[in-house]
Amino acid sequence: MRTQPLTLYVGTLQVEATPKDVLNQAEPLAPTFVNAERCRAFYWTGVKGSDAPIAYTIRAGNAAGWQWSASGQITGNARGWFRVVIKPPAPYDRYRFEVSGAPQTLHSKITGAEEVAE
Amino acid sequence: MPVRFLKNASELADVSWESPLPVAVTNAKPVPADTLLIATTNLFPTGERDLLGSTGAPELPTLDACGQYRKLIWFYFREGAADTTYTILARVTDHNGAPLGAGWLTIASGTLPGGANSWNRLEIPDTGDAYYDQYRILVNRTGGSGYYLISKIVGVR
Amino acid sequence: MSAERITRREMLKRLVIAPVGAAVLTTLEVREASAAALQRYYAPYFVAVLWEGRTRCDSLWRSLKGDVVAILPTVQGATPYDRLYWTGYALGNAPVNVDMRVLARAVDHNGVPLGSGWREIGQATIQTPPMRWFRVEIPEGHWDEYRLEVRSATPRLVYSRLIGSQGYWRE
Amino acid sequence: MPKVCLITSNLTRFNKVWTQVLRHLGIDYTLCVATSGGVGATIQTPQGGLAANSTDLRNYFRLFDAVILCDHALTLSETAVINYSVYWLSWNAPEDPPFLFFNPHFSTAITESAYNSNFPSDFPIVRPNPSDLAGTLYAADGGSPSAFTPLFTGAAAARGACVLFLAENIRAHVMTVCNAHGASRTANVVPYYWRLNPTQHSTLANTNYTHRVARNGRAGEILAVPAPPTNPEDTETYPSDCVVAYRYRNIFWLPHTIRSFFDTMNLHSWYTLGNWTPMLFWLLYGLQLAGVRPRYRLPVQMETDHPIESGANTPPFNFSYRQQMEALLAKHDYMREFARRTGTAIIHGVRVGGRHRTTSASFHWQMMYGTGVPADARAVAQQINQLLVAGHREGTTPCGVHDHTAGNFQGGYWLGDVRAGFRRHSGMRYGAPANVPISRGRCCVAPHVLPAGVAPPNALTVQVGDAEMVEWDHTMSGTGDTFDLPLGNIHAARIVIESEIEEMLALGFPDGHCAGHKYTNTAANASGGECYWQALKEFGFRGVRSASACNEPHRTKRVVSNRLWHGFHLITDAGFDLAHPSAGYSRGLYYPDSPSEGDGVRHWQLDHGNDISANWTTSAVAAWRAYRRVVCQGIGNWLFTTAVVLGGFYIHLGTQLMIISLSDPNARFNGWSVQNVIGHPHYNHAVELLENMDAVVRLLSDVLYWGTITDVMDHRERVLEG
Repeated sequence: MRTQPLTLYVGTLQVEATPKDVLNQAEPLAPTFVNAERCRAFYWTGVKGSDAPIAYTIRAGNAAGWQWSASGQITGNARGWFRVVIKPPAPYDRYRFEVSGAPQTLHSKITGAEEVAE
Repeated sequence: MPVRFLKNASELADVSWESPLPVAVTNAKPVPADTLLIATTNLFPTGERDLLGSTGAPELPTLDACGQYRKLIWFYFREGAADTTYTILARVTDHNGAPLGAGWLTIASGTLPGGANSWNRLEIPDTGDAYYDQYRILVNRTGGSGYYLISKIVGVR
Repeated sequence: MSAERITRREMLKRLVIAPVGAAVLTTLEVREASAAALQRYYAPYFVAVLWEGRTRCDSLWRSLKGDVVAILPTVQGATPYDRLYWTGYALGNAPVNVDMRVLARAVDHNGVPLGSGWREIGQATIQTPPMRWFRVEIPEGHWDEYRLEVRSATPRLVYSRLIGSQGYWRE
Repeated sequence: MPKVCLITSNLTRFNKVWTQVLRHLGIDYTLCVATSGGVGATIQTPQGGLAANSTDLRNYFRLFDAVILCDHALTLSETAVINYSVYWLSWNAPEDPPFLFFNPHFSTAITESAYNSNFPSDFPIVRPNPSDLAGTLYAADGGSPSAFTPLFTGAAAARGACVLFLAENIRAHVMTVCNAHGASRTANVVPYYWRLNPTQHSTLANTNYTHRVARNGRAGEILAVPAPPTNPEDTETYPSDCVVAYRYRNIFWLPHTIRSFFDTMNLHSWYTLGNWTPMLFWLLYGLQLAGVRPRYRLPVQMETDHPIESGANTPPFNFSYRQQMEALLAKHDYMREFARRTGTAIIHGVRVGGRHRTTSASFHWQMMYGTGVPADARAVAQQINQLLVAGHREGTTPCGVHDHTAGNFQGGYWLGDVRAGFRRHSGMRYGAPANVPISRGRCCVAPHVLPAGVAPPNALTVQVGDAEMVEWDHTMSGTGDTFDLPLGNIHAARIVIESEIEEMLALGFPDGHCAGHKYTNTAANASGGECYWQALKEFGFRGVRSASACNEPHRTKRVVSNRLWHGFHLITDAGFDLAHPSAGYSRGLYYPDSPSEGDGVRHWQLDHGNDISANWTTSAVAAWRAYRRVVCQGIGNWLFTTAVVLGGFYIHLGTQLMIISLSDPNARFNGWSVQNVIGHPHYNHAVELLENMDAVVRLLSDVLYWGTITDVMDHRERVLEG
């Protein structure tokens, strides 16, 4: 089984105190990506807007609800680059990339390493 | 009814011997390793420069459009043994090719291993996967006498 | 270089039955942390035999092809393979004491080496009872050309095969 | 497929240009490494190590169509460079391959007795003696030393020579350095030609010799000599026993061609000026002489930027707009006829942007319709435009877009983050009043993972290369025609390119991409980045000319490593103007008080030992010396671009516009006998480059042919790595 990188998301988000996903959806059950079973890893890279840290939570699950999550902090100075690597323990159908923190602009890109048949 | 297709993005053409229907090969296994750069870097002048010898352009990448590679491997043959530091910068771009912001993420730095007339190999990054779109590979001779560094960079899928 | 395509199961089968005499490359200056020992899981998805044959060893450092011309590679076009395995056995019934070393270099897109000489990846000594398989893992992959040299104080015939594999690292 | 054997003694200093040229010609090669430069060296071949004088080696060489010696000395006082080759001088049987020696080291400084005893006694060229240079060699090109060494001449600092090829009876300007010598290896080195021993040559010339490379069936043949001058002003003459290239039986003694150095062939084809090899001609000529028939012939083509361009004030010439247009008209007339005669196509990059974004008279549209330009000049400009449209339709002078106003005035695509006050065209798909997006959407998600209901109904699907994204929340252009345009996205690229094509259609051209070639040269070689390449593909382009750092001076992008992006070509640029852009335009081959880098000799560092500037006005030969060096540098760079880089060689017509005589604008250079308006030698850049390259193409008929940019792109697809 071989993996192939695919750009899943590129965009700009205004980070606020209330947690929202990178597509600016505040609804906690709203997924950022669907039918992403083939994704073995996510590489989330971007540029922070200010020095304030950004708290992130990645949830994975299916239509019934979230079954796995990972969270952490994106730290770094303004206009500094960051990279977060997420390797879910099992294939999940839906993912939600949630961020919250002091108001700032977050330019970021999520690349998924999808497994393709040999 | 002749079969027609959009040829060269702007021209409607009928399928014929001269203009056959373009065939897209699906799920062909791409070659796992591509040669991305072969360059001789003149390290007689000192000061930080990238492998193509460019100085004074902090935003100019050495390698662009590399998002498809899991990691890079830097093979080099160094003619001299003078102390030389290296810094590997990386960043991502959107699908237009525009970097998401100015500046870089430093993913590796150190002193180039190897003595005179030696072959060496560095993995970028040395653990985990990269999938960055742009790389800027800087070298700077900090001591000794000038020499030529002959590099080859291979992108591994 | 005519590479025989063998399936993954076939390769594993051949490697697994090599019971004794695995030699780990000493003096291997392992730069990166992905050396064999640290690697939890490596799944090869493509394997090819790069070279197979019989080598008459004597006290000179001879390539597996038998020549002593230092600039000639044993296998070329090995860029896609991230790991190599050298496995085989020594004929004759005397205890085996064969030195081997792995040299590697990169070439440009016209096949010309970037510079003169080789990078010595590692050196090993095969010391097995007679008629035993040995196996050596070469962790530094993606070099374009490799030269495997063997030497033995008492002349021996060594039958061996060099396998290159492309695999997916799961950390 | 022919096969040659390359011999070197140092892999690190083996110049990779050798193998790149052979690859482009489709000639197979084996590289053998000698263990040393001495007589007793072993030649390490895939068949094993063979002694230099062994019969095995002679039989091994017989497998090849030619054997090429790649190493050369830096001065005559070295003692062992290719001494192992002395035995091969006497391997002259018909089955033996021809041996090609370039700048061979056979000086009397060699002390190895085996070399001197085996050196053939009937060899007709006098062995150079570092302590008796005047007695054994002729100083070349005026005899003044190069500041560095002529053997390492790159894209600049050429040595000039006009060479007469006797059998073909062709005079060609090619850089020629038979041997070089100086007190130090890399400073103040003087180029030399060889001296013939007439008696030994005449015996050889009358000895019958059968070999496939013996064209005249004789054992000795003079291949080339310095060409006698065509004008008494040119006092740089050489005696009858001066020779440049000689065939001794099946051994070819040829001048220097490729330096032995650490140069590698960079896939970006980004070349530091130092590692160009403008003396490449002699390798191509040697291969042709040796009868190595290449599998591919290389297409030679030229491009120009700004077919209509003018300057407001132009001291010291002070041409009016009308005189500038008449000079351009004469050049275009000549180039169209030349292209028709030789079957090539001269690509022109029309300077668009004048219709909507600038009123400066130096732009194509303004020169034709701008009210700031006098009516008589406008009439001649429109005449030129008709000539270009006719040439575009018949295929001799295809024209493409070339926009200096898409960023700011310097260059082409993606020159900054935002282009303030961009004025677009009207009509078509992206022109006013269409309300189109002008920036990347706030959110872009891959379509196969996009949840339902997130993207609003006006979301767009955008594909750049492999990446397909659904975008929404764009900044829109509104219905106006002037707005600040963010440059780094595909929507802006589509607006910019469509406005350029709209102007080309308004000028009367049927398309904006050089007709069937589907190509153009970009302003300042800035081809932007992935989004511009995708937009250009969408508008029907197959390739563009591009520098390696492809959005100068913004400098955030670089071309992909093999210059082929999803089938879209990014052709390497190679310019050859006789002035630096900062000087505006050229004052001539040389002009005593021109600004810095304001003339050919200053810009290309051709004033070796001040032998041009010191006596420009006192002795007429300085003009001829300047002419030879400029033309040799131009032809050398053009050959390097053709054979090694597979790139686009180009000139700006406007830069060398005013250094011609008004009475006879297309005359050939004739020193001070034909003068321009300021009383200095007349020089027509387009005529001289095309006619001199035509001589080289006729001479190298097995290797070169007059082709078009389409042939170059086809050949790149054949030989460059996919």
